[in-house]
Amino acid sequence: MREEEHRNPEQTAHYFVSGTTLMVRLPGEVDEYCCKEIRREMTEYLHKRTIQAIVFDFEKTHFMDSSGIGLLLHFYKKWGGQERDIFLSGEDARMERILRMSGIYQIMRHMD
Amino acid sequence: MREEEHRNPEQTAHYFVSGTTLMVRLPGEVDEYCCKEIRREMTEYLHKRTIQAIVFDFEKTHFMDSSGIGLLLHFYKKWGGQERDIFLSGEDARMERILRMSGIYQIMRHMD
Amino acid sequence: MESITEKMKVELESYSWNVSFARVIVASFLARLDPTVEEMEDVKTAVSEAVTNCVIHGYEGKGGIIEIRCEISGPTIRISIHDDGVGIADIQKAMEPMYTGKPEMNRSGMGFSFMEAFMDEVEVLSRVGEGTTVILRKTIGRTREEV
Amino acid sequence: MESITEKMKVELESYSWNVSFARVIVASFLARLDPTVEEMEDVKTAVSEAVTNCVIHGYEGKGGIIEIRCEISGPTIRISIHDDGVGIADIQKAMEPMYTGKPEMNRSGMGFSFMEAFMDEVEVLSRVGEGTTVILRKTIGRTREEV
Ligand SMILES: Nc1ncnc2c1ncn2[C@@H]1O[C@H](COP(=O)(O)OP(=O)(O)O)[C@@H](O)[C@H]1O
Ligand SMILES: Nc1ncnc2c1ncn2[C@@H]1O[C@H](COP(=O)(O)OP(=O)(O)O)[C@@H](O)[C@H]1O
Repeated sequence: MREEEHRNPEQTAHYFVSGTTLMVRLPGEVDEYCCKEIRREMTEYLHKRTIQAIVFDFEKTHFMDSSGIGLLLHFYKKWGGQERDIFLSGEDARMERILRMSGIYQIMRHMD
Repeated sequence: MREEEHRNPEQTAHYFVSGTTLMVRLPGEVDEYCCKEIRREMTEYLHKRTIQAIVFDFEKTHFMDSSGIGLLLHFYKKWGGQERDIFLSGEDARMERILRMSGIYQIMRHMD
Repeated sequence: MESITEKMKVELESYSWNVSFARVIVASFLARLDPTVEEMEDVKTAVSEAVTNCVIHGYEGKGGIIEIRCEISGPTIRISIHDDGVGIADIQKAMEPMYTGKPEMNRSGMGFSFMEAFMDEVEVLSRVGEGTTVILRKTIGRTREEV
Repeated sequence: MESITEKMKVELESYSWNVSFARVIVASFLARLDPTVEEMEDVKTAVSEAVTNCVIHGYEGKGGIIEIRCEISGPTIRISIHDDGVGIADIQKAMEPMYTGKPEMNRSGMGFSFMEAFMDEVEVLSRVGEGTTVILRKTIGRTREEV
């Protein structure tokens, strides 16, 4: 079965570019299945546009497993640094706990 | 496992007595599991109180299988007749279709 | 059109509170065909009937394992629901509207009628003393194209 | 207190879109223990980790069957998640935080750490070439009594 056929609103990300900032509104449930897709889509944006900052927005996210951590680390390693910033926003208590456990706040800042 | 332990708000009925009318607000999902319980609870009400009319209220009900039809028929046969009326209220389109298919409207009336 | 097949199998204990669990599982598997709300409810109702029958008639409330297999091929879901219970002596009679072998259990005798009303196809295989398998089929998206 | 045991088993195909399906099934089975939202999320996260590992590492994206068994005894759920995939040569190393055998797949190496953080017990049985079984246990209602 082609993966596209399963695209589920709970597992689809949304992208907003404003100036040189890419905001990624993560889906309700972040797991390996949708991370693969988001990785692909984000890479496309980063190639096509001049982006200086990425904001991962957790407003809609109520579930995330370690695949989501893998996603964040991927862009931190492949794209971050050299005056490029990655921010996190909209985390609920559960997401905060998961991000803290994973040490993500040591490399990315929460943005209000 | 004792059945009480599984009591689920989606499968619990609520009862209101007003004068000689017993209103049974059926749960979100009506199936054999909760019908057994409702049969027991209703029988208790009908023994303890002087009831002349029963209203089955489907306001909260979005699922019902043929066990629900069995429940209605049970009270029609065991209790109905002799100046005792059974009414239906609050059915959505799905419930109406199921009740119509089962011939229930030939023996019980919808009440606004 | 490429032919798509996906399947899953679940084994549940024969308790009446597992019927709602069975509905959730099948509905959640079916979701990948993007059914309408009505198609979803149709399938849930049919599954509810067949699984309840395993509990009440197949195992007569005594416990046992109910096996549910689902297979999606293209736009069609095939669901088989099996018990190793008492079986059915006369399948044709059992499938008659209003017939019930357990009137004392307040059964309406409409289980098979509901399955037939809500699914495209209902097939029953059974042997007395060995158990029963009900096979349900429904093609999703038909109402949208044909009506 | 009477000892209560209930169980179920499900077999899924090794696709990454079945991971969310596995979460729904286990969550819906666990609901009968009336867990808090947090306990529910903990179990869903651990199941997600273990099932994803079967897809990515066990079967390496190649397909196969993942078997999930759940058993509730009293207030405790035991979930075993099994694949017949490649197996793990060094379980101790695999369970180290940040270790991943597939860095090229953007894995964080935190799957087992998440399972251990969110469940009371995590047990791993594996043999190279034969497959892997992860057994997760959690007692529900503890936080309410002990904290
Ligand atoms: N799984 C089963 N095992 C044994 N008998 C069954 C099974 N399913 C159905 N039957 C028989 O078929 C009859 C009709 O079934 P159905 O139409 O669902 O009505 P009901 O469940 O209300 O009796 C049942 O009463 C029973 O005698
Ligand atoms: N079911 C499995 N089959 C084979 N290897 C596995 C399995 N589960 C885990 N592993 C091995 O253990 C390693 C660590 O797993 P984990 O902590 O979940 O991190 P990650 O999945 O991010 O790599 C994996 O990278 C893999 O090498």
